[in-house]
Formats: sequence, C-alpha cells, structure tokens
Amino acid sequence: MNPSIRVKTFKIDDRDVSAREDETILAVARQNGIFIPSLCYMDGLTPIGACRLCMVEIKGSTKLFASCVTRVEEGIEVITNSKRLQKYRLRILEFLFSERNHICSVCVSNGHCELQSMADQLGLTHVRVPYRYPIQPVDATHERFVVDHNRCILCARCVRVCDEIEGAHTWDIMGRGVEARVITDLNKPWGESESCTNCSKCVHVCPTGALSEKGKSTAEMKKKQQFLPYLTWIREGRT
Amino acid sequence: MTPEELYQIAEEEQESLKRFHFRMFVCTAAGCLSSHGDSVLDALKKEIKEAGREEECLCKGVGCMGLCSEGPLVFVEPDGVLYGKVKVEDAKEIVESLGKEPVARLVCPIDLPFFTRQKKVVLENSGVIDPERIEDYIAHSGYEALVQALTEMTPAEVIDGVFKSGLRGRGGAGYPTGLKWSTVSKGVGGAKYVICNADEGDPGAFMDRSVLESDPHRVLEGMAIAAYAVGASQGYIYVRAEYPLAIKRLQTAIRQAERCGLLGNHICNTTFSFQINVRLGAGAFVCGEETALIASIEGKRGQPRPRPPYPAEEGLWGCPTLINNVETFANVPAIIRNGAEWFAAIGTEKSKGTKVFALAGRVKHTGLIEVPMGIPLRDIIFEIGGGIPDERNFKAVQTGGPSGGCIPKEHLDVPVDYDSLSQLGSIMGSGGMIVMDESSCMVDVARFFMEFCMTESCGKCVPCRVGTAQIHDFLQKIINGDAVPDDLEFLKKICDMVKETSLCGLGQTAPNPVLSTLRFFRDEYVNHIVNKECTAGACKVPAKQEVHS
Amino acid sequence: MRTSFGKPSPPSEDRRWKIIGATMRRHGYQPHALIETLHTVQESFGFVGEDAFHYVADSLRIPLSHVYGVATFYHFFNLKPQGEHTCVVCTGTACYIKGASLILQAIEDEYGIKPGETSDDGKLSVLTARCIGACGIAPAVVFDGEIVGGVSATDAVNRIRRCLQK
Amino acid sequence: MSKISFATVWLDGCSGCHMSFLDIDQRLIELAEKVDVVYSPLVDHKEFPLAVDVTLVEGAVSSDEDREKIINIRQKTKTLVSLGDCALTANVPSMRNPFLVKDVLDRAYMENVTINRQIPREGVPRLLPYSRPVHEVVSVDVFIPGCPPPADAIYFALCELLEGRMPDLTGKTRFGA
Repeated sequence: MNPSIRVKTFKIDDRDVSAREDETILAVARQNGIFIPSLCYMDGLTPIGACRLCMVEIKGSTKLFASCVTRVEEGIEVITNSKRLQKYRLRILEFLFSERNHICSVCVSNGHCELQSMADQLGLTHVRVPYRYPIQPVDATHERFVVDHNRCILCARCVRVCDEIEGAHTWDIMGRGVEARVITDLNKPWGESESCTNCSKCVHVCPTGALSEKGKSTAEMKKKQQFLPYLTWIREGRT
Repeated sequence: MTPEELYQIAEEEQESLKRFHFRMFVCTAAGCLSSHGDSVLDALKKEIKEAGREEECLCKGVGCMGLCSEGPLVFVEPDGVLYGKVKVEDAKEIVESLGKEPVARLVCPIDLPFFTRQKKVVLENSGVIDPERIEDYIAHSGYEALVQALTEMTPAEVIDGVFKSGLRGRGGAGYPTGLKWSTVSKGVGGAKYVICNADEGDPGAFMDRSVLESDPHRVLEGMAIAAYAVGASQGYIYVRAEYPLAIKRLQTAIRQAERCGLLGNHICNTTFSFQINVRLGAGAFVCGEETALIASIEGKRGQPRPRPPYPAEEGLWGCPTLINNVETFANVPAIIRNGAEWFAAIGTEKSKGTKVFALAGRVKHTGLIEVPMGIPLRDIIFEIGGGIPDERNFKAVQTGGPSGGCIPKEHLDVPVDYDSLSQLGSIMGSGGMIVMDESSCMVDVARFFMEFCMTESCGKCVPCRVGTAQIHDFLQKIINGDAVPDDLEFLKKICDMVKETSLCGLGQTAPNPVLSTLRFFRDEYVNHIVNKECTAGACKVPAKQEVHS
Repeated sequence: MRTSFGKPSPPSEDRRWKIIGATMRRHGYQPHALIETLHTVQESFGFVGEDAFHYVADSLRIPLSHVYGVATFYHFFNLKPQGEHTCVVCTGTACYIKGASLILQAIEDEYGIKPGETSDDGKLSVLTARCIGACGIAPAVVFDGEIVGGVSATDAVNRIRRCLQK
Repeated sequence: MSKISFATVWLDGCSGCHMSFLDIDQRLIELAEKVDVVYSPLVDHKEFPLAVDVTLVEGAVSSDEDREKIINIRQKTKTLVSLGDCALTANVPSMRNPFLVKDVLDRAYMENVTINRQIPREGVPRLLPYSRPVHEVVSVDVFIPGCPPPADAIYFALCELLEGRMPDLTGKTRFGA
C-alpha cells in the first residue's frame, strides 16, 4: 500500500468513521453497515455516478453529492437519509420505472431484481409520473443469452464489466438521451458478435432482467455476482 | 519573431494602409456571406479595377460589423458611410460615388444607438481587419500583448493581471478567470493543456462564431498568453463542425502565426513553445460542458463525468487543463495591453468588462453587439435593438439559451450582469438574447427548450435523461389541453428535482426555462390548462382525442 | 471472423480511403483520432457506412461498439447516404421564434419528407440543425451548402424546386 | 358500532388479486364481523352503493367502461385502495401500450385467427388508447403492490385501515410479488 495515503475521520449519520483518503463515501458507508441505495454502482467496476440514487448531503453545503464518486474529507458530516434525499430517490426510481416497460410480474428476474427490491426497500408503491411506453426490441439471437431492452436501466454495468474485467468491450451505448441503448459491436444482433466471448459476466452483473440466460422463465433468473469481487481481489494481488 | 520585427510589420502595414485615400470594408462573416457578401466584395474590386482606381482605393473583406439583419454591409472610409443590403449591381454606383455624395438609397445611418451605445473590446477589430491576414491584425496592436507578456512579465504577473481585471468566464457560469488560471498553474504533472471552448451549442447564440470569423488571431493570442501563464505547451480549439468558415479562418490563422513564429517553438526567442490544434465538434450541445468536451477531444462519447476532480487538476488525458471559452480568451490581449485597471473600470462591481450578445428574434436590429456589463436590458432591446417591429408589444427576452430563463417586461430595467440575471432565474449564459413579442407562447417556448434539452441530454444520469423527457411530455400535455391545474405544482417539483440531482450543468440548468416561465407567465399555463386556450394564439390546441380504436 | 490482425487494408480501391488513411496516420493511429477520422469519412463519402466503421475501428484499434457508440452520440454523423440535394432548416431559437416550424411543415406538405428523411428517389434529404449561428438573419435554411436568410415557407419550397431541377 | 361498508371491484385484471384476497382464508370470518360487503364480483349486488367506506380495486383502467366505473366509484368511496400491480402500474394490460389499439385488435382478432376473423364491436366496451394505472385516472388513497399481493399483506392492510391507520407495506409485498 502506498504509504503517502492518509487516513481521514469524519461522520456518517452522526457516527464517527475513518477511511483512507482515496476511499469514497459510499464504500466507507458500506464497510460500516450504513445503507445507501445505489443501482449503477458495483464493487469492482469503475464508478460513474449515473443513477444518482446514492446521493447524500454534506452539512454546510446545499449541493448533493453522489457518494459513489465523492472522496472522503476530514471532518465532514454526511447525511445519508434526509427527507429531501428520500423524496429524490423515490423520484429517480419512478423515472426508471416510467422510462421503459418494466413489468415485474412477467419478468425473468422477478424476485431477484435490484430495481424491484430497491422500490420495495425505499417504499415506492406507485409511480406518479406517466409511463412512456417506448417500443423496445428483444434480441434473442445469442445461443445462450437474451437482451430485453424493455428492462434496461442504462446503468452501464455490462459495458464496464465487458471492458474492464473481460477485456472484450463487446458492449457499449449508442445514441443519447432517452434514445440511448446498449449495443453489441456495430449494433448487430448479439448472436453475430465477433468480439463476444460468451463469458456471461454482463448477464450476471445486470441488475434487472435486461440480460438473462436463455431457457429461464418468469422469476427464474438468479444472478451470480460473486465472481466480480473475486476476480478484482485476485488481480489486485498480482500487481 | 522579436518585438522589433513585430513592430516593423505593424508599421509597414499601417504605412501601406495610409497609401490608400479610400478604404472599403466588406463584411464577409457568415451572416453577410449568406446574402452574398463575397460576390459584393468581388464586384467592388472589379469596379475599382475597371475605374483604374486601384492605387487610391483599398477594398477588403472584413469580419462582422454587427448589424447582420442589414447585410451585406459595406463601410467606406474616410467618408464614414455604411451601406446596407448591398447588391452586386450596386457596386459600380458605390465606386463612382467615392469622394462624392454617397448612394442615398443604400445608406445605413451610423449614428444609431445600435452603434453609439456599444463598447467594443472583444469586437474592436471585428469589421475593421481582414481576418485572413495576420499583418492586418498586427497593425492593430495584434500580438503586442503576447510579446509583452513573454518578454516583460513572469507567468505569475500575467495571472495576477487577469485576476485583478476581474474577468469572469464568458461561457455562462462566470467563474473568475484569474482563479482558474492560478489553479491550473499550480497543477502538478508533466504536460498541461489549454483548451478553447468554441462549441457554441446554445441555439440563438453566434458570438463565438463571429469572433472566430472576424478576428481569429485574437483568440490564438489569448490562448498563447494563457498557456504561458499556466505553463502549457499544447492547446486545442474545440469548434463546432457547423461553423465551416470559422474553422477555415482559424486554420489559416494558426498557419500564419506559426510562420511568423508567434506560435510553435521558442516563441519570441524565449523558451516558451506552444502549438494549437483544431478539433471539430460533431453536434452535441453537452460538449460545451468541460468534462464532456475533454471526453470528446479524447475521441469518446461526450458524456460528462462527476467533478471533482476538476479539469484544472485532472483534465485532458488526466493532466491539468485550462478551459475557457472564445470570448474569455478574446478579452485577454486587451487586458494585458491596456492593463487590469483599465478593464476593471468597465462594467459593474462584480461583473467587469463588456459582454458580447447575439441579439435576435422579434427585434428591429438583429445582430451582434458588445455592451458594458450592467447596462439595463431595456436599453439593449429598445435602444440598441430598436424595439419591437410590426407595431407589436414586447413580451419577454430569453437569455442563456436552454440553461437560461425568460425575463418579462416588469424586469426590463435589470442591469445585465451575472448576479442580477441569476436572481431572476436566468443566467448570463454565453450571450444569446432572443426577444419575443406577444405572438410567442411562453409555454411553447418552454417546450421548445425542453425538447432541445431532451434530445441533447447525453443519457448518462437518470434525472436528466428521463426528467427532461418527462418535463417535455408534461408541457406537451399542457399545450394539448390534457393537463389539470394540479399538474403545475407537480411539474415544478419535477423541475426542482432534476435541477438538484443531475450530474452536470446541462441537467442542472435544463429546467430553468420552465421554472422562469412558470414564475413570470403562470397565467399562460393556466389559460392552456383551464380554458384550453393559447394566450398568444401560437399553439394549435387540438380537440381532445379519447379513443383511437 | 478475422484471423490475422496486421495493418488493416482499405475496404476497396476507392481513392477516398487514402484520404481517410492519411487522417489516421497524421494522428499516429491514436484512438483519440476517432472523431477527426469520422469527420474525414463523412466529408469523403457523405456518410459513415459499415465498411468505414470496420476500417477505422481496426486501424485505430478501437472496439466496434465503441466506434458505433461515438458515431451515434454525435448527431453530425450520418449513418446512411444522404440525398443528392440537401436542405437543412435551422431550428435554433431565433429561427424557431421566426417560424422555422412553418418551413418544415411546408416542405413536408409539398414533398412528403419529414426532417431526417430522404425522398424515395434519393434526390432530396431534409435535415434540421440546432442553430447554424445565423440568428441575425433568421429564419435560415441551408440549401446544398448555401446559407439563405429570412426564408419564408413559400421561398423554401420554391428554392428546393429550383435545386431539384439543376 | 356500525359495520364498515366494504366493496371490491374488478377492472382490467385477471381476478388473481381477488383470489389472493380469498386466500385470507379463515380470517375472512373475522373480517366479516367487522365489515359489510356491499359490492363485489364475489357477491350479488348489482349497483355500487352511494357511500362506501373502503373499496379495493383490482385491475387497470383499459376501456371506457372501466373509466366510467372507477370515476363513479371514486365519487362514492371514502378510502380507495389500489390492489395489485394492474391497478398500480397497469402491469400486464399495459403491455399493449407501446402499440396502437387498432394494431393490437388486428393482431388478436385478425392476423392470428383462422376462422371467424372479425373484431368484436357490439356489446363490448371500447378500449382506451392506453391501459392506465388507477391513480392516473382518479386519486387513490392506499396502494398494495403485488401480482398478486400476498394474502397476508392484504389482510394486514385491511386491518390497519379498519384501525384507522394508513398501512405501511414496506417489506410485506412489492411489485411483481
């Protein structure tokens, strides 16, 4: 470990905590068993601060901070669960549910979906913004996997795991705004991809039913994510 | 190039100008080019040649003179006559009139407030020099500031000067320029970069385009001074691909400056070296955001990343990077040449200097203007702009584009400076100023901007990606007459949420046009919702469609 | 599936690939040259096609999905060939306030082409631009590369007719 | 103490939520002591009464008939409870929403049919352009997610309501449960 890295002490929800100065607020909160919701964040992948669920308040600032990308500072006082944060987090979930066609009851990931369980944990019972009902394709050309864009929340975990861990960079995102979509290679059917190694990492890091294994019926798709911390840990040991 | 050589070029150029008794300036910036300013220039040159007056009469293409609505413009010295809407056929008559009575039917009065109320710093050379000749720029004190900085000042003194001048970023947010420079200068690491943000994506703004087309060397000089101050040796100008003329003139200018030894290695025989490369944008408004712009120069999707770290610490390729916009850099040579005190004497307490605005929309004189900070909005629209045409009434003025707001007539006396505008829920922005009369529906204007933000959202963070689409749909619903009064409160709540939770400036400011119209023109929203009527009569309010089976 | 990964050769004998190759060489085949290269491709061919994607991706050693993601992020790049004639209607704020939508409507009424579409015979493409910076002469339309200001809906339709007759 | 009047209504749904309600089993008897069932597909009343204390709604609002019903019921109900995902999110009925009603009907009654190809128009309610959650049409007081919500969650929610409390269902049921 780099000896020049210092340790900082600060407060999360009135609890004293300490951390290395290169750690993020979210990581420190998790180490201390403090729950901060998140969807795009995944331990072992580069954080991108995109879902905005992990936003926290820091006393003395009116701004909100995405805790997955905010480094700790000496003496700050972090608030993870104010009324304002709760309100905004619910709204973010409502936005995600309204953006595409998430129909939990008939989804392969029903019961094993991070979006679904986040709604439950944060107490979202209904969506107050209108649903947008876009027409989204389902690509089942791959011999083992399916991508259902109706369920995608554009967290880019698949893109990152494919690039950073597998090294294939089969996935990326095309277009922008609400028109953005994950793609394989030149937006060709996944089954025709030249770069895909069929490693299934993307399927298992996907928080929803957007990526699943073939042959799984409603509620049958359980994701196995233990490989990621393991691979990260082994690789760190080598360097 | 030594200082002596520079002064020699300047002197020679000035001498050669003096040889001509008459000097004709023809605007060849994009606005006048679209009305064939280039053909007028050719025709005038041809007529002068045919009349055998080449020796006494100079005719050259220059940059923007500002009054774009009257283009193509031709200015004649020493007669001091401005001709507007000049056609190729008029060339002969104009040449014949030199030294005699001007061609009355083409004359534009130059004692208009449009000209007299302006204060030119950034635009001092626009419409005066030939943007494609470095000698002309040098003859107008060009590169003096760079030479002065390199030979007489330390980097710290340059930064101090910019700091004391009170110059604030002209790209929109108004961050103190001196502070930014100082941060980058203290950044550690091998390479440092200077980037000029010329990705003027704000619809309704063309200040940067005009400066680049009219006086490109000024921007290069500003960048070189900045590079010297912060310790960078490589610069990029990120310019919209939609501005082909600006790109061409920039590239010409860079070549000329390199040839003269004002860019490149060992500038002015010092150890300072600085190259500038042009990078083209490709139609993404979000690339005006610093981190997105950097991603774009790196050849990636222009998606912003969370800050900190700020580009001043970790920017292009992870190195300390200074990003300023075109107008900010264009102010720098004048500050160095005339001194920080001179600059600080213009403008208001907290907003120093001048600001260039692109005045457009429902106003008599549209075009490019430069005014001292703190001038009341009313003076810009009714004096400089000449008021509202077609005997209509003023309704609102939009500043700051998709990140700004609409200011109603009650607040027309607000001084134009960073802080006053933001108190009204708008922003200074990059300088777009769109005037609207009573024929514009403010709900529709809000919808227009939200549609813009929706399609320009990069799609990375949820609040901006989905929020802008939801807000847009709400506004459409209101226009369609399908909304209920409670929707307005809900709309405001969503706007507040998008503002506070979005990742970058685009999302954080996207709701401004809606919030400001909700604040000042709520009755127009209510009229749409309750009476299913458009106050301005601009929107089609379709009959409610219940079933489409 | 490709088996060898040497220096990629251009997709065809077409001389324009040389220009594209030159752009990449000038930037030392660095991945950050992607957007500059795509600009050259579009300038040379009028659009960025599949063979270009493969050639550029292989030459700069960038994953295909990354190249496609970049090309679709920036609206300046066309992925399909454009019509023989193009008409770009500016929809910036000043042009919008002064009736750009009426121009688009008139063109659609006359030629049945919506923004972003090309006529079936491949003669005409209608596009919109997010402000071409000609706000002083709004509403502005670019007919085959030539900017025209103060255009009315009828003007636009007439000009297109003249363009098509050329 | 007079009994609380109680109704259930079935819009565009599969009746699964009603089945789950019946799965309360023997607790239905306890419930019956406290409430008076005044309208429900499970009982015989034909008209929705003028004033009802608690109404459970199953199903999405998909047809003009659904919409008239729910507007009428809202006016006459004190506490309106959205029961199950169809009422909350429009769920499975909403899967047609990305498409035009005409295309949906064509697919169901014309393209995939070999005999008697015709779109039924007589005696059936007309479909709305979108199948919508109940709260997008009328205001709703309590939301019980689930497809269907577990009997325990329904029972818990009703008990809370009968006690005059707003039920907090966090951890007891969720979308798709």
